[in-house]
Amino acid sequence: MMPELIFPLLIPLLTGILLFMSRKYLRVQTSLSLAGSLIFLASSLILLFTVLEKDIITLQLGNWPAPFGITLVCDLLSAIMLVLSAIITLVIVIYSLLTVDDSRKKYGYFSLIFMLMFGISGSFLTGDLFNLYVWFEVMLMASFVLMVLGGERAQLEGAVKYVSLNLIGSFIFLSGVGILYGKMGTLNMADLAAKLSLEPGSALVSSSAMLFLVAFSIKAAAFPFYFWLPASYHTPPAAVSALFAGLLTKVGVYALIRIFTLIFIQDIASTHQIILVIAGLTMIFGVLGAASQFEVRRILSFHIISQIGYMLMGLGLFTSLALAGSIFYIMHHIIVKTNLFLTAGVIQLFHGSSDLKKTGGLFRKSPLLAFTFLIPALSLAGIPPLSGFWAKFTLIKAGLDLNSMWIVVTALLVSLVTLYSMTKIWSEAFWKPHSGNSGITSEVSTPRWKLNIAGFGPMIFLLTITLIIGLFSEPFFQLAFRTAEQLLHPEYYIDAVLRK
Amino acid sequence: MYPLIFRITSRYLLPIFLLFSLIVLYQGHNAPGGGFIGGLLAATAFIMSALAYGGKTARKKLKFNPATLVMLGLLTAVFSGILSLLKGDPFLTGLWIHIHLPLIGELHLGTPLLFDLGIFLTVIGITLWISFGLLEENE
Amino acid sequence: MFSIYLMLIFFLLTPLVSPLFKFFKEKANWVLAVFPALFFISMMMMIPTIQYGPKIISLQWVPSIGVNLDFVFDGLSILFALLVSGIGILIFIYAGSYLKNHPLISRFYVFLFIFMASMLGLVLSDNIILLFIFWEATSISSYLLIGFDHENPEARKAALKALLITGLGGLSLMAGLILLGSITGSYTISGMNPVTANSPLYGLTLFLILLGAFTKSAQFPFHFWLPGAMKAPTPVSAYLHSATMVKAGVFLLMRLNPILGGTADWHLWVTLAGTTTMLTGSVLTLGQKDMKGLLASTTIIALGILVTLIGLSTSLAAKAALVFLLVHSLYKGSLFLVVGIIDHETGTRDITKLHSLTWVLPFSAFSAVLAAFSMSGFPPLLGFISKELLYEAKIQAPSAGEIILITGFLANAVNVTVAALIAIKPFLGRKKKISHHIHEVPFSLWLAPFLMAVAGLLFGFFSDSLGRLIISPALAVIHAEPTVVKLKMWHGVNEVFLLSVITVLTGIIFYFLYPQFIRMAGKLSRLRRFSISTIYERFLTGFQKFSYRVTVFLQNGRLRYYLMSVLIAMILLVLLFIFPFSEIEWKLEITDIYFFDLALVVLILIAAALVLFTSSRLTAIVALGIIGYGVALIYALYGAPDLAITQLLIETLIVILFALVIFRLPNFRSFSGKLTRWRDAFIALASGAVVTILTLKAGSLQFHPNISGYFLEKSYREAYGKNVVNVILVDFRALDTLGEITVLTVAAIGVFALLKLKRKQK
Amino acid sequence: METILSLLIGGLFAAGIYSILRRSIVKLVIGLIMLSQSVNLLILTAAGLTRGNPPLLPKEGFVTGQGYADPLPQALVLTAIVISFGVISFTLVLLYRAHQKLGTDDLDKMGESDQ
Repeated sequence: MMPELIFPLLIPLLTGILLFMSRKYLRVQTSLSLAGSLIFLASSLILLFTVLEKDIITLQLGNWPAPFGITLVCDLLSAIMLVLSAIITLVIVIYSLLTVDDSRKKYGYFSLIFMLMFGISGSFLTGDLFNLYVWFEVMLMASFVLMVLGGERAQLEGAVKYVSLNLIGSFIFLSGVGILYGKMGTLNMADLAAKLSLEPGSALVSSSAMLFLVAFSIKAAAFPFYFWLPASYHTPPAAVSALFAGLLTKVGVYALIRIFTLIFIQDIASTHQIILVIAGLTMIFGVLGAASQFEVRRILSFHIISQIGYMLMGLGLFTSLALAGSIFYIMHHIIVKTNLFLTAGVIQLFHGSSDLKKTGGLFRKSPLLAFTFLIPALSLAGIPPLSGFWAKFTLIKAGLDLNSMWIVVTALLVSLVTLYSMTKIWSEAFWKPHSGNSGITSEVSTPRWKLNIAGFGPMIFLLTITLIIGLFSEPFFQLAFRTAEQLLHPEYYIDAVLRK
Repeated sequence: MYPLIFRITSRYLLPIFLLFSLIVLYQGHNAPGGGFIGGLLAATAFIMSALAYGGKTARKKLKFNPATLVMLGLLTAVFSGILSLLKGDPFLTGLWIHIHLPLIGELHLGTPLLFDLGIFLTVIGITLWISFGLLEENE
Repeated sequence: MFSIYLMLIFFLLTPLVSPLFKFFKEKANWVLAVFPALFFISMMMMIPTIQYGPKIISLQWVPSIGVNLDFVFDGLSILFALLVSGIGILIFIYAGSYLKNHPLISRFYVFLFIFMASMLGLVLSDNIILLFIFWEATSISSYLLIGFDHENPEARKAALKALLITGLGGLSLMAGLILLGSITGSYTISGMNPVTANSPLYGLTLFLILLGAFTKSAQFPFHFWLPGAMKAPTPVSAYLHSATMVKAGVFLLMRLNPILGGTADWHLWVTLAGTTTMLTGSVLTLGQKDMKGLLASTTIIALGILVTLIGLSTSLAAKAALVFLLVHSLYKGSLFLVVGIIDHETGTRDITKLHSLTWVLPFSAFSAVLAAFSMSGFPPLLGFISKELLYEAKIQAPSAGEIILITGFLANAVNVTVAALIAIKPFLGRKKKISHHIHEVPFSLWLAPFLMAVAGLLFGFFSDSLGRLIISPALAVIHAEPTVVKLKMWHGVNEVFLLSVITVLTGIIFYFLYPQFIRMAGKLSRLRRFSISTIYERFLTGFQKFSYRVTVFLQNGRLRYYLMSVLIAMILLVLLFIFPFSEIEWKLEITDIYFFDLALVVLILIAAALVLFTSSRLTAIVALGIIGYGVALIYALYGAPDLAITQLLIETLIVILFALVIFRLPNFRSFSGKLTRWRDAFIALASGAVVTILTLKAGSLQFHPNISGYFLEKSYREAYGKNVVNVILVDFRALDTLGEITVLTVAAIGVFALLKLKRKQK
Repeated sequence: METILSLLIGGLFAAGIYSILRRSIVKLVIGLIMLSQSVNLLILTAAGLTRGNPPLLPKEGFVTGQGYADPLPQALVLTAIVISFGVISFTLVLLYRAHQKLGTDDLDKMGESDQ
C-alpha cells in the first residue's frame, strides 16, 4: 500500500480546478501552473525512485481489496511514462507563456492542460480496465477542448475528425470492456490476467482482444486508424501541438503494451504477429505522408505516426530486447518530438508560417534555432550517437535476432526516409535563403527575453535530455531492460496487485 | 412566446423539484437515486424555467454562476476523498459517523455521501452551464 | 590512452571553436591546427610500440548492449589515423586562409572538427558498433560540409545526394554489423573469429556490409554522389577525397578482411565492384573540363583500384593497396588544394581557359608538378613504387587477371593524363597573357599542397623505413601472417617496368587527344539521361510524387472514409478470431422471450430506421427520443432502476439540447448516391453483426463467475448503503465517478469556450 | 432474451454506423447517440441479464449474492451514460460551431486541414 501513489493524480486535478477558478488573473495562472507542474514532476520522480527500489507498488482506492475496488498500480513502465509526462508538462507550461495568447488563457487554457495531465496520469496508473476507459475519456475530452480552444477555422475542421474518430475508438473500447467482463466477470487487469492464464480455452478471448487493439490503435495513431492525426495536430497553437505530439499517442501505445503484455498473451503467434504487421504498415504510410508534405508541423505529424510503428514493432516482436527497444524508443521519442514541435513553433513565430515555401535563411538568422532543430531532427532519424539511434539499433537487433527480415528492412528504409524529410526541413527552412524581400518577415513582435526564456529555454532543456540519453545511454538501457523484464513476467504485476 | 401556463408551472414546480431532488440525493444510497439523478432532476427543473424565461433571465434568477457550482462540486468530491488521506487511509476511503436517532433509527453519515453531494452540485452546474450557453446562443 | 582522450576531447571541444575564433580572429586556423598536430604526434609516438602487436584500450560505455569505447592501435589504425590527422593539420591551416572573411567560418570549423574527430574514431574503433557510430557521424558532418555553401541550391542537392547514398549504405552496414556480431558472438573485432563461408548467414552479412562499404567508397553503381560532393569548399573536397570519407569504406574492407575475407564470394564481389568502378571512373574522367571534376573522377578510379586490390586477397595486393592509399592521399590532397588556389585566384576551374600560371603561382606550380609526377608514377617518387606494386599484384591475381590488368592499365593511363592536365596545362604559357589581378597566394595557402607533394617525394627516398615501420604492421593486420615489407625503388627492367612505361606513353597520347575527348563528351552529353545520377534524381522525384499520391489518396480529408477504414479493419480483425464457432457452446435460447420486451425491441428498431430515413428533423428528434426512452424501459425491466431514471433524464436533456441546436442547422439533405448508400449499409450491417456475435459469444463463454457477489455482500455491512449500484459509484469505484465528473466539467468548459471565445482572426 | 437484445444491440450499432457514414454533420451526432445507446446495452447484456430484482438490498441488509441483477455493469453503464452525455453535448456544440464557421454541413467539404 502506497498512499502517495495518488499524488500524481491529485496534483494535476487540484491544480486544474484552482487554475480554472483563477482563470481571469494571468499572473496567478502563470505561477500556479509553474508550481503545479514542478510538484507534479517531483511527485512522479518520487514514484520512479520508489519503484526502482521496491518494484511494483499498488494502492487500493477506498481500501477495498484488489479485484473489487479500483487498484492503482505503478510499475516501471508507468513510472517512466509519468516522469516523461511531467517533464513535458513543465516544458509546455513555460513554452505557453510565449506562444499562447491571453484570450485562450482566460478561457481556461492552463486548467485544461492539467485536466489533460489528470487523465494521462490516471491512464498510466490505473490497474482497472474500466477505469482506464474513464481516464481515456478525461484525457480525450481535455484534448478535444484544447484542440478547439480559440475556435479558428482549421481548428474546428481538424477537431471534427479528431473527435469523431476518437469517439468511435471509445465506443469500441467500451464494447471490449463489456464483452471481456461478460466472459471473465472481472475488470481488474491483474485479476483478468491471472484468470486468463489459468483458462485452457483462453485463446477464445482473442476476438475481444482485437477490439482493444483497434481502440488503442486509434489513440496511438497506427495504420489504418491514424487519419485523425494529420488532419488535426497542426491546427492548434504550437504549445498544444507539441504537447499532443509528445504525449497523447504514447498513451495509446502504453495501453497497447500494457494489455498485450499482461492480459492478451495467450495467442502470441497470431495477435502479436498482427501487431507487427500493423507496426510495419504504420511506419511505411506514416513516413510516406511525411515525405509528401511541405509544412513543418505536418511533416512532423506524419512522423509521429511512422514512429508509433517502431514502438509497436518492439511489442510485436515480443522479446526482452525488443520491448526494451520500444521503451527506449518511447523515452527518446517523447522528448525529441516535443522539442521538434517547439522548434516548429518558433519557426512559425519568425516567419508567420511554417510552410517551407515561405521559410528560409534561419541557418544564418538563428544559429541557436538551427542547433536546437538539428540535434532532435538527427536523433529522430536515428543518427548515432543520439538517442534515436540506440532505440533503432535495439529494435533492429531484436528483429534480426528473430530473423524477421521484412520488418527489419522496413524499419531501416523508413529511417532513411525519415532522414530525408528531416533534411528537407533543414534545407528549406535553414539553408535555403529566405525568398521574402525583407529577409525575415516579422521581426517577432514578442520581446527578446521572452523568446529566450519561454522559447529557447524549454528547447535547450529538452535538447540536453536528448543528448544525455544519447551519450550516457547505459542507465537508460538498464532501465529499459528492467522494464521489459517486468513486462515479460506478468506474474510480478499480478502478485503485486493480488497479494493478500 | 413563452406560454403563461409554462411560466406558472415552472414558478411553482421549481421549488418542489428542488426539494425532491435533494431527497433523491439523500435517498440514493439506499434506494434508486443519488447524486446523478438528483442533480439531473434539479437541473431539468431549472432548464424548464429557463425555457420559460429565456437564458439570461434564468441565469440572473439563479444568482450564482454555474461554473462556480461545477468547481465547488468537484472540490467537494475531491475533498471527501482527501479526508481519508489525513487519517492515513488510501484516497477515497469512506469515513463514517453513526448517529442513533430515537425516531428515525440508525443514521450513517460518511464521506461517500459528501462525495455524492459533490456529484450533485457538479451535475447541476454542468447541465445548466451547457444549456444556458446554448439558450443564449439562440437569443 | 592519451590519444583516445584527445580524440574524445575533440568532440567536447567543438563548442569552443567559435569563442576561439572570436579571440584569435584570423590566426585561429593556426591555433586550431594544434589539435590535429597533437594527435599526429601522439600517433607517431605510438609507431614503435605497435611493432610488437596491437594495443587495445577499452572504456565502458553501454555495456548492456555490448557497445563500449573499445579502441585498437595497430598498424592499420595508426596508418589511417596518421593520414587523417596529418592531412587534417594542413587542411586546417589552408581552410582558414581559403575561407578568410567568410561569415560562417567558425561554423565551418565546427563541422570540420566533428568530421575529423569522427574519422579518427572510425579508424581507431575496435568495436564494430562504435565504428558504425563514427561512420554515421562522418556522413552527417560531411553532409553539413558539402552543403556549406548553403545558399547555392546545387550544393544543397549534392549534400543530400551524398547523405542519402551513404545513409542507405550506413543502414545496410548497421544490419550487417549486427549480424556479424551475432554470428561471431562479439562486437569487438579483436575478439572475433573468422567467419567461414559455411555459416548460414555469411552471404547476407557479407552483402550488407559490402553495400555499406561500397556506398561510402563510391563504388559503382553508387559512385555518382562523389562528383557532386565537389560543391563543397575546396579544402573539404581535398580532405574528403584524399584521406578520409571515401577511404572509410576501403578501411572497413581492410579491417574486416581477416574476418570475412578470403572466400570466393568476397573475391568475386569485391573485385567485380572494384574493376567496374575503375572502368566507370576512367570513362567519366575523359572529356571533363572542370579541374575539380577531373580530380573527383580520378578519385573514383583510385577507389576502384583499392577495392580491386583488396578483393584479390593476396598479401602482395594488400601491400600494393596500402602503399597506393598513402600515395593517393598525398597527391590527391595536394592537387585539390592547388586547384583551390587556382580557383581562388582566377575564379575558374576550366582547364581550357587556364594557362601561364607558373609565372604568378610558382609554389603552386611546383607542388602540382611534384604531385602529378607521383600520380603518374615517375621515379623517384613514392608513386612509382606504388604503381609497380599495383601491376605486380594484378599480374599475380588468382583469377580473372587479364580483365583486372587491362582495366588497371586503362585506369593508370587516365591517371597520367589527368596528372598532365592538372599540373602542366594551366601552368604552361607565356607571362604576358596573364591578368594582373592574379598574385601568388599567402604562405598559409601554398604551404599545405607543397608539404603534401614534398612528402610524396620524401617517402620515395625513405621507402625502406616507410615499409618497415608503417606498411608492414598495417599489412600484418590485413593479412594475419606476418610479412616483412620491403619497398624498393628499382627492380630492374622487367614486365612490370615495361607496363609502366607503356602506361605513361598511353597517358601522354590521351593528353594530346584530349580536345577530341572534350568534343566527344559534348556530343555524348545527351546520354546523360541514362546516367545513374539521373536515375537517382528521377527516383527521388518519383518517390516524392508517389508518396504524395498515396497520401492524398489515404488522407483525403473525408471523414467517412477514415471512419470506414477503421470499421473495416475492425471487422476484419475480429473476424480473424471469431471463428471457429465450433469450440463455443452457443447459448441461443429463445425460450425466455417476453412479448412486451420483444415489442419494445421492435419499436426501438423501427425508431432507429425512422431516424435514418426520415427527412424531417422533428421526426428524427422524436424517434431518437423513442429509442432513448425505449432503452430506459429495458433497463427498468432488467433490474436497473437507477439506469432507467438516469437514461430517462439524460435523454430528455439531450433532446432539449439537440432541439436547441438542430433548428439552426440546415435541413437534412441526401448527399450520397444509391450505390454509396448500399455500400455504407453493408459496412454498417457487417459491423452490427460483429457486435451482435461478440455479445452472444460473451454471453455464451462465461469463464468465471463475476465478482459482484462481493458488492452485494459488503454493500450494507461495510459501506452502509442498500442501493448497491450507488454504493459502487460513490464508494467501491468512486475513482471512476471522479473521472466521470471531470469529463463532464471539461466538456462544459469546452462548450463554454466554443460558444463564447470568439477571437479576432488575423 | 440475450439473443434478442444482442440483435437489438447489433441493429442500433449498425444504425449508428450508417448514420455517421452520411456526410451530414447532424447525422454524425445522431449516429454517435445511437452508438452510445448500443454500447451501453451491450455492457449490460454481455454480463448476463436478470429480469427484475434490482440490486437493492432489503431493509435488514441481507447479504445473499443470488438472484440479484449484477450491479457492477449497471454502475459501469451509468458512468458511461453520463460520460457520453458530456461528450455528445460537446460534439453537438462543436459541430454547430464548425457549421457556423465553415458555412457547410457537408463533412466532405471539411477537408482543408488535411491537405
